[in-house]
Amino acid sequence: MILLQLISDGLQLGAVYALFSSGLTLIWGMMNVMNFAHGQFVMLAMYVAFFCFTLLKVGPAFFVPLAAIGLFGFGVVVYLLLVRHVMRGPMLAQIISTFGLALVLQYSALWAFSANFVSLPTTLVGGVYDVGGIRLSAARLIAGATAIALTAGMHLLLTRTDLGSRMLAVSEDRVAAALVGIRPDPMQALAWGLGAAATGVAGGLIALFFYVSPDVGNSFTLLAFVTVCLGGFGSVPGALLAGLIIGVVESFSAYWLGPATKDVVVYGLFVALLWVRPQGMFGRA
Amino acid sequence: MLLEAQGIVKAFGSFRAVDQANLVVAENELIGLIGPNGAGKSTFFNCLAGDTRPTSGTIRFRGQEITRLSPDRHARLGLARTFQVPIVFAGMTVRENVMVGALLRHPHRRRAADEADELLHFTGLAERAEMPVTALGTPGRKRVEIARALATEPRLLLLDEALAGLTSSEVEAAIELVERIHARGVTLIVVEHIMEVIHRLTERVLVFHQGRVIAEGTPAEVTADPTVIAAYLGRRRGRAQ
Amino acid sequence: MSISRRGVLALPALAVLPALSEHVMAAETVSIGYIEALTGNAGAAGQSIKQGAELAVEIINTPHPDLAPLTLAKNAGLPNLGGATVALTWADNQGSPAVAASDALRLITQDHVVAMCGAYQSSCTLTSSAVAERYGIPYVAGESVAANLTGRGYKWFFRTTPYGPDFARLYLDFLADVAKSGRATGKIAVVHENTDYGTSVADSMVSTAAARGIKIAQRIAYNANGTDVSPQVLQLKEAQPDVVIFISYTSDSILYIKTFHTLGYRPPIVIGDDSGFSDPSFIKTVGPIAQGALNRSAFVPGKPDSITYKINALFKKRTGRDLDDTTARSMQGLFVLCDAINRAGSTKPEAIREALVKTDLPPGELMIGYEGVKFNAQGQNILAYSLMIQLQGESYVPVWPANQASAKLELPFKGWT
Amino acid sequence: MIPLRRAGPVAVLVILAIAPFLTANPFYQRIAALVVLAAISASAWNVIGGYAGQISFGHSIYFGIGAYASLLLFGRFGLPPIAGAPLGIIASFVVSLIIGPPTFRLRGHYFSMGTFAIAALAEILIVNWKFAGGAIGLMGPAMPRSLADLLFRNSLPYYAIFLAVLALLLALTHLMQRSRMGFYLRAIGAGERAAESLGVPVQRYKLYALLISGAFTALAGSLYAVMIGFVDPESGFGILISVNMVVIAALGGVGTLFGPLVGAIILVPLQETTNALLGGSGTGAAYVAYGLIIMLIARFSPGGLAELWPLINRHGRRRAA
Repeated sequence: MILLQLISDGLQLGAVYALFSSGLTLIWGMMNVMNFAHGQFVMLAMYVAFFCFTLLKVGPAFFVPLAAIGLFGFGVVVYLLLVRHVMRGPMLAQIISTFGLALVLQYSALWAFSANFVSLPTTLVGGVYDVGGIRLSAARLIAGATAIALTAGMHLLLTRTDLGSRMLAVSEDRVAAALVGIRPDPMQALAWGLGAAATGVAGGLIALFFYVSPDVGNSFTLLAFVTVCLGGFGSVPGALLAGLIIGVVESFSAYWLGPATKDVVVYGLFVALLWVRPQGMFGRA
Repeated sequence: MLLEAQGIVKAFGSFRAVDQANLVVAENELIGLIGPNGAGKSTFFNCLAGDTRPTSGTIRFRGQEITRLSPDRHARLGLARTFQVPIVFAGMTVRENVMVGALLRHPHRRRAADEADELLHFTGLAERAEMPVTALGTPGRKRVEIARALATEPRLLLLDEALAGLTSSEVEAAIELVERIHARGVTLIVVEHIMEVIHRLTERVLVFHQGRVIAEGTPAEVTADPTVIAAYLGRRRGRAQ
Repeated sequence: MSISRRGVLALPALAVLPALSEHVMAAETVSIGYIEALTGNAGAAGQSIKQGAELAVEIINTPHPDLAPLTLAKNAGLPNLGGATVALTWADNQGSPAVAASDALRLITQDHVVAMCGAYQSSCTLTSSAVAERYGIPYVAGESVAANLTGRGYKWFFRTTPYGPDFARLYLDFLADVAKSGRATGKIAVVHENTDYGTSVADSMVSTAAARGIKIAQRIAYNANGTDVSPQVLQLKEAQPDVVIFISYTSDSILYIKTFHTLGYRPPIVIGDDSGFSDPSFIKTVGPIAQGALNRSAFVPGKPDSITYKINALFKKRTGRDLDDTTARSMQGLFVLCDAINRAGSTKPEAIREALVKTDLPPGELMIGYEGVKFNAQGQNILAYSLMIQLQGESYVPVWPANQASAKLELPFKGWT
Repeated sequence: MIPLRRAGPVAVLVILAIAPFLTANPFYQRIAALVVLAAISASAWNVIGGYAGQISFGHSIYFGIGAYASLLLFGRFGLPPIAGAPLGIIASFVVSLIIGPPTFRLRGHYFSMGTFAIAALAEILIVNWKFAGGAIGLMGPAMPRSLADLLFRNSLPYYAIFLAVLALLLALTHLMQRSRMGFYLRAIGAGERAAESLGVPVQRYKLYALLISGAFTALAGSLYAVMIGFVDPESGFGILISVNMVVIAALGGVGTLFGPLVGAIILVPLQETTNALLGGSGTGAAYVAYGLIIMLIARFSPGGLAELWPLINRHGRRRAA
């Protein structure tokens, strides 16, 4: 029984990681930009959800799409004003510019929203189901289902559509793509927008069961980086699987070895996997 | 014999990119490797350079087994290479790029710089020695790679499509350069697409198809070989020329 | 008794750093430095402390005869210094011990503060008080509870708040009393975050219990600010302890309660060690599903005509929420320091230190439920004390000990309905 | 005769040597000491991260080892904290030999993430290692027992010590930059495969770079512990320690001799000033200002500030030639 509950908790948590990481996969994997501000993007989306609920009294059906649209616009703006200019520089320029962006976003949020923790009422979505003794939270189930849908959607977009292949072409080789008539800038702006929109969906859903505060992103960010890396940069299904694995591993190791050492197992596993497969589970060699 | 490769197999899963390829190279030869894209010639080439370890087979260089040695050991033994897509050291000048090669035999900076200058002169880059290497176009970068490789003082130089993507006047200059390298006493193996180049440069050609060496001989012999024409030249001529 | 020498400070050797000023100094001002965690993980608590301290300064600087017995409330300013007013200079420790040390140095040498308060995280208090010690500036810690702060042999360091062993005694006394009513309390689980705060309080808990022959049945350490606490809750659910004591910051406290709710688990007795459970955000976010949670507090608003009630009302007017324990303890620290400065009649650090050593405040002059303030040789307040409060409805009410209780203890933990 | 191209760096060093003595203000003096300390660790990082192009996010492991070595020797054996510096350096060698070979197989972001994960593991181990103070951390001497404790009210002695270490490190880096090793590291950073093909024993040179880089980072950690007198897992092994080194080096200009120093001269006073001016308001404005400035620098000068300073940049180039 405990075993099933642990697996179910782990999978639910893993789905949240996958959800959290989905936008990062797109941006990091496709454009080779390490977005240190990813957690802050999620935080913004969570505040969008919170304020939509408290000010406009609307539910997730409204605020999740709104967060996605809002973040899409924000992602495009960030690309045009910042990322476009640093992408051509060395990898380090991307790191420090997005690190700077992360600080600006997090502490602007602190200034605007104060350091207080807020949260949506636990009753907003569904509550808790008891399935044969296994407790499932409706909010987390929705988050998990969305993570899978989002992953599938992004994967299809990238592999089955013309737009996706154009985006991939630009990510492989800007110059070559330009030669065959694909303008790289709009494609990359779009990739940033879509990555940020996925982040918006994630933030809106995570807000259903997690507290919201200016530094909430930091709790997830490091694990999101590990998730994306473990899955293999640019592999959307890889990130989903990696997220689920990390969730279950955390759940089990926290239960048996103690919560303080669960990260040892996760990071240890990650290092071991890199040792065996230096390009991640699904990464291109 | 300078180089002997016997029964080279490189398999990725069940796919055999190179299947039982053999090659014997004598001192001072100039050998061509040709074949359609994906024929396995690049993989074979990488096996010779130590970049890829063959699944089975042995490679001997100057009598020493080098099959599993790392690329830098290859260089030290006198086996140098260039890359299909040039990899130059961004952030360095042209001269510094060549010095990296020269430092292998001349650990002192000043000596290495002199060696580099000699090779820059030889490859016609002398005037651009102080330029950042990234300011050079593809032909220039290919020359930097050749100069760099020569700076390691190789007995055998492997050129991977050193002429691809050049205009016809650039090709002319490049062929002339390869001939001068050969005249210095360096043995060469070149991977090339352009038959004209192979005809003019090489004495002996190996033709790859689907991982196997399907023909070997002088350029005239192989281009007359019906299997080669069927597998490669017919198709290619129709399209590319 | 020249207090501010800010005017002569402008030594613009590195012109990038202009002189720093938060307050324009009046003729007679006593400048006190306050280092807090204004940003970072503990930012919410630090901000609340800042609001509380500013209220305390207002109470000191302007006449508040209605708060009469409280030290320094009645008159404007510090009477023994001719009515000089108190001004606070704030510094943000950013949650970093190195930054806290820089802050202390800056407050002492740039802002010429005569004494200091701070600094929330014990690690920050440790490094900033070391700087104060070297410069000979009195330092009053009103809220940091790690055991290693006192006992360093410092001359200039004083701590008004109760610390680890005090809390451990409180919980064990309380549980022993509850046990008399027939409720099982023998199986105690301690769940703590694994940085200095959680570890040191949990260590005190284990050793104090051991001294009484009680063995802590389960001790679970976890990483603060985690993403998920379900495994810990499942461990508890399996072990079925009689009592669960949480030593947790806000974010994790919120997650624990949410996870109790999700997993449908109600431990019979839930005690939160202040901190996270006392954060106003805690009640706001999970109050409705944390009914019956116990907490420790040294501050209770009490009856409408009491000092504490009035202070709480003033605080609520400023901030829109009730005064929490951490903020109140910090305010009390500031009151004790100002009282010492007043008794010293001087802003000379040595005089303030001597006055602090001689501090002996009765409970009536405090704004908090200590049995008084009196420092031992290590600078620890030996009369510090707390009581048990319980979340009933939308606020905590005192429930133990009986003579201070305003509501009846409700057990077991109800959580949600 | 001093050639013109040497005048710039010489002037920088002269100014650095006398700068803090021009002010009697202890806070400015402390900032000056912190600048040099940050310059040491960023310059040390620069050897592997800048020259060899291996963007490590795990250097906090070395910093922490140095800091813990110092305070452990004090805490357990009562030795002056500075006595831990050699121990920290030896331990850094051991760590480099253990983590170097496996992580060097990783390329690009994978290397960054791999080193980060190892440092995260180290932090967790320290948190759970009671002997080393666990989560509570370790304290230095509360009061100086002798001069050897290097416990000063004034920051100038620290400044002098730090500057000597920095000068040593920069001199070594300068020598390295002119030698075969410097060429090889830059070649590795620019194109590992090509470097290998030219006979560069890539793994071995990366390891050399890591040994030097780790040792000086550990030394920086020891010096930090001596000055601050306290270390806990977060302030020794925390991810931010690594990030700070990377940001300072990148902002000044990686792979240049003086880049990290320039970065430290700009960034550390910036951090301290923004916190001093804006931190007290508690609104986070300090971080917003700090974040905006580093964002703008990255936006308008992606190669770091050193590229805006042709004197230094040209110096670096010519030197290498």
